[in-house]
Amino acid sequence: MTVLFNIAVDGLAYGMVLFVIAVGLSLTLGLMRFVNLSHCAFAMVGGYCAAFLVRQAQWNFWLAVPAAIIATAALGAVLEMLVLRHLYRRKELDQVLFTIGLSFFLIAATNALAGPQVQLIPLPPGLAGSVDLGFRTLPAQRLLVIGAGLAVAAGAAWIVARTRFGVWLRAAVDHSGTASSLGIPIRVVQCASFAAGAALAGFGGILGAELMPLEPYYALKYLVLVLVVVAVGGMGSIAGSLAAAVVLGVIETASKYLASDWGSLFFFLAMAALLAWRPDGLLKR
Amino acid sequence: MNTSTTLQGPAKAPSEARHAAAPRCRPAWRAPLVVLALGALACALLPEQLGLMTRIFIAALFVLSLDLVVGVAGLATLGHAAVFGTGAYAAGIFALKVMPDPLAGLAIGIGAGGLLALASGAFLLRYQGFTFLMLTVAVAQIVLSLAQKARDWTGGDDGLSGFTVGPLLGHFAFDLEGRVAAFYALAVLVLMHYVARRLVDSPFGLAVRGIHENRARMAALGTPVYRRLLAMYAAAGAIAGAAGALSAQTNAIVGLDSLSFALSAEALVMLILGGAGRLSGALVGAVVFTLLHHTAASINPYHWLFVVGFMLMAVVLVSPAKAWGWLRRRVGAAS
Amino acid sequence: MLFSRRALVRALAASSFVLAAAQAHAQSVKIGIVGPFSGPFAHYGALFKAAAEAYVAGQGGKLGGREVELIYRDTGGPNPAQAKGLVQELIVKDKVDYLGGFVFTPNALAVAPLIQQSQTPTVIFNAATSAITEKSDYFVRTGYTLWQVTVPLARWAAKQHIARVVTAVTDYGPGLDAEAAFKNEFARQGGTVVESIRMPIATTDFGPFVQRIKASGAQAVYTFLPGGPPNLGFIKAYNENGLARSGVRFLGTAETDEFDLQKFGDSAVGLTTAFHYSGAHDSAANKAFVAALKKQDPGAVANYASVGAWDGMYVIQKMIEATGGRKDGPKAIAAARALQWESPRGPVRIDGKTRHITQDVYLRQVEMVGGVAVNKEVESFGPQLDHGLAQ
Amino acid sequence: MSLLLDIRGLDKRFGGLHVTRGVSFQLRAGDRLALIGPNGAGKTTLVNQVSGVLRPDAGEIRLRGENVTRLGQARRVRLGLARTFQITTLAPHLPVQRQIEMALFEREGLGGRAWRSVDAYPALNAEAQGLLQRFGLRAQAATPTEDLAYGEQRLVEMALALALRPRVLLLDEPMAGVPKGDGARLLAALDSLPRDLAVLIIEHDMDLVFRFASRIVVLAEGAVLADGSPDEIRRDPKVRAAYLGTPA
Repeated sequence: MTVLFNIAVDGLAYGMVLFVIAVGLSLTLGLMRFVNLSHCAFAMVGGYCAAFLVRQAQWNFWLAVPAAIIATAALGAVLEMLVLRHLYRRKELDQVLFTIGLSFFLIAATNALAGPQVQLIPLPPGLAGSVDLGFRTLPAQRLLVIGAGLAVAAGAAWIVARTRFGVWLRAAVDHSGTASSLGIPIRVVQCASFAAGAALAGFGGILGAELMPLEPYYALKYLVLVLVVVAVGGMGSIAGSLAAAVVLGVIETASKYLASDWGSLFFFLAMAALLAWRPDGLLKR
Repeated sequence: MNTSTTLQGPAKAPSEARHAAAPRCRPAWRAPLVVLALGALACALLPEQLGLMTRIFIAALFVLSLDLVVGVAGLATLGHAAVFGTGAYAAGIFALKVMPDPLAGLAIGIGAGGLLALASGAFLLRYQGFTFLMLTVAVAQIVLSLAQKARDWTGGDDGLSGFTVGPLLGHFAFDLEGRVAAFYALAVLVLMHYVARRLVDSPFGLAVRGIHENRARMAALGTPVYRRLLAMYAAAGAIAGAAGALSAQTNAIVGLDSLSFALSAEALVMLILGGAGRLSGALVGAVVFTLLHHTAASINPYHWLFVVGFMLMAVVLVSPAKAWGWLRRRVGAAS
Repeated sequence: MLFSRRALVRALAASSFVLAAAQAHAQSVKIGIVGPFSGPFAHYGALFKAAAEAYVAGQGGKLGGREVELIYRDTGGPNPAQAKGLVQELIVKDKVDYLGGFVFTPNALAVAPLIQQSQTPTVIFNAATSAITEKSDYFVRTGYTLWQVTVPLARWAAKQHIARVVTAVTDYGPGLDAEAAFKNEFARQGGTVVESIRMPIATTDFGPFVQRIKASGAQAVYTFLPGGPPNLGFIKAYNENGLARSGVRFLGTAETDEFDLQKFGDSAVGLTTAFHYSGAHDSAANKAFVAALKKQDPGAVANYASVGAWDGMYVIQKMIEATGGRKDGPKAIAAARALQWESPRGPVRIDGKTRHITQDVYLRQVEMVGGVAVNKEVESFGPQLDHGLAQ
Repeated sequence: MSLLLDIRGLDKRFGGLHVTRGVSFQLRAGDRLALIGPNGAGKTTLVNQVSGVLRPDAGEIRLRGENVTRLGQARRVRLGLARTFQITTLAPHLPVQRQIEMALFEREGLGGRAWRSVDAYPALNAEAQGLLQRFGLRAQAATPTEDLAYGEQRLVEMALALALRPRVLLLDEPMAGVPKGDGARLLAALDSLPRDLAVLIIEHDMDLVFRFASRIVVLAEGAVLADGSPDEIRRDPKVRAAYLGTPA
């Protein structure tokens, strides 16, 4: 019986990490129709900033994380203004080529600056230990990830659905021409939403650093994993990404418990089945 | 049809109308012959780089097959390594367990690539766009997991090696310098380029291009859209299988990297670099990217990613057409 | 006068200079170092480079009295086709005399036919699958094999009255080698392996596997993981889930390698491993090696990869001396077969028959010495040949 | 004249919206049937069901005696049904002549031929050029379709339909958005359609309808309001109320 509990707990924790990293890409891909394959590179930048602040600059963890997120958002905004805005109307394949080039560039830069070693983000005492759940222990950091993941999901959904910025964003994506004619500041919306996507990626990189250690090649190593969650969840659908991340997380964890010598075969079989069943997204008819 | 009145357009002299240019396909053997000439010239000029030349010819053949799927049929895929690797493993296992003859191995590779493309395409082609793209990734990863699991057939992580490839046509043994390997790869590339050119210029190729540009229109003309796409996907799979077989035979080893996501992504990057849809763009992209990667890596093995990353971004921002134009103006102005 | 006399003189001078340089150039020995210098395994390449250049600098810039030219080629990762292409170019175009490096088995296997045909002695700094040296007479190995370090560990575990062990290895070539070596020897010593867990190579969340280890009721876990992220992830999960407290001892080989060791902090204290090299090995040769490496590249770490390269350069030096700097593969290999010397890791010799390095293997436990974690060598199992080949 | 198209009780809903309500009518060789009705009456949806783009929820479509309700577009085209689209649906980058040849290859069942070049079928090449000549587009044979004027693109739509040598032709607002200049050639094309061809045309231009059509079906809210000769329709009070807006 405890195996089922274990699968559920570990699966949920792993799924939340996948969600936190993937939701930013789901927004840029779905709501902005921009194929940003350098999304994981922004997650890496966020993670590296936090690691640098906490370790070298001796900042407090709870201070360093927001600072790192803002730094990543700033990098996202700058790149968006300088280069990326010329790509919105370009063909999807051109966006793929450019963002893969950008990922290569950021990998090389990180490798040159911080060297090839793995960067660890030392956790504050509160998070470093494990919490006893009765039948087993779970690292405290995982609980933070689950909590943060749910908060991000609720926050992002609320912003997109309820706030004026959300309305502007959805309008700008559907038809930027009409949106600008209604006085919606298109450029501001596009830049802000890309920066938000980068910020979410950075936040995911920091929270996920426990499971996905930060090293220069991070940007391409977990790209497939993130794309899978976004595709199964349905582009632009936050709830979809959450559901997909948890389902895939549980399946991957179950295969670890029950049939680990089959590698990630079951993960991709499940992905193919889910995508074939609901091509537009898990929660869309 | 009993009416033959010609609907005269606005005041056009009849003779001029008759001579207006009709679209004509260039002869299918022309481009492959150019490739043969350039390839042979390159091998002659760089006798010490034949290993690199072979890798370029194989990469070009693989990107050519990808162009049939992405450029001609309009199906963006990130899982084309599946058919390349399957062709490579089939040829390798065939050489190990059955017969070392290269041409037989090549045929096995072509068959394996084509069959896998047919089987996976039957499932994949029910979907379109981003869903299709991600499903191709899933198929490639599933094939990779199976190859890793079937350790006693594929050698798993250590790779499939220990098979020897017999002399080509009975008496051209594969030598150290790689001369036979280079010309063998070039010959297969030229042959497959000719086949691909014929495919694209045929009524079937025209129908697939039509589907790429407008599925609704082709359906309205009665084209069996699904069947045409599947046939092109299988043909591309066969050509990719040939490239895989060449890689297995010229390297005498097949690694799991031949099924990896990185290989599919790199091939797509080469294709977009060279320009999709013209077949020649695929070859140019493969040559340019491989040379760029090779020279950058040999100059600075650690940070060559800077150069490649920067180049990819530059190519998208300043499209090659504009770049050539700017270059020509500069050269024009100077001379 | 077509040429002014001054131009003629200048041309003659220039051409003679070029000739001289070519001449000197011709005598220098070319050594190709093939390995991952970019991508996820770039740290191996960086260590090879630092150790090789530190060794040459230590010899005053010359090996066997000859100028040395090191040519680096990046394979990025396990990529046999690219490795073969690069080595073919090194042999045919760059005309290298010796080759070194190799982290991944498929890359080494890919170049075996090339070095056999061109009689180019190739020193394997790190790739750890036993069968490699059988593939060509020109392979010499200065790294290690998993059988070599695992068999003595299994014997030691049995002697510690550990009866039930679970193995948890990453599901790829070397991992399966390690699992087979441990199961084979531990069974021979009367112990039982209760479960053999295989962890997919792409695993990032090791929590489930540690739960399975805990549930297996074993007294110890024998594990093998590639360096970098997987290594870190497993040991972190091992600590976070309190396996040490619940009496499951940790048995490993390269997992507490110096490259990752400092990242574990004090949670690594007490981890038991069996390996052929420790940064804290107490010998003059090791101190000289660590100092030379630090001088060459402060970022470099003295670990099994860098010591493999350092000793590899020693073997190449001896081969150059034996052949007077001329390219003579068979003679160089014959010389290499007879080598015996005091390496930074301890006394070693090249096994005449298998061209594999026979070396002492030590039992080590992680201790904090002056705030820095080290692998303290507790016991030596004496010289071990490659038990893998003995199978 | 033989019955070519027989539609009985066609019904279609999009969620709650009932877009086709029990539509029935027949089409015989030589008929010139105009399908008129206000915007949103379900005209295009009806044509999409007849041509196989959409599948009706109920009812039957018989084409030359065969029940094609469940069959795909390919089978219907082979039975002699062809259509044009309200919104121009062409392959933008292909030269115009290639566009026509695609239809000819499909008609002759050569769509699967993968070896001989498209230029190696002289009969079909010539037929394509003849068709272009007939529509005054011979000079643009090598021009990519997207570079043609809008009116000329509408001509290509019609040429494509005729290239299939259909027995039943569905024209979905062929004149929509066509400037006067190009209109002449379209009208000439309509007049020169083969006598025995059964034509259904969706059109808003009443002058054209009453000049061209031998019969008119009026559609309102998805149902057939009236079906008769142009004169009967002009005098029909129901049509006047629902469509022409003048009280009965």
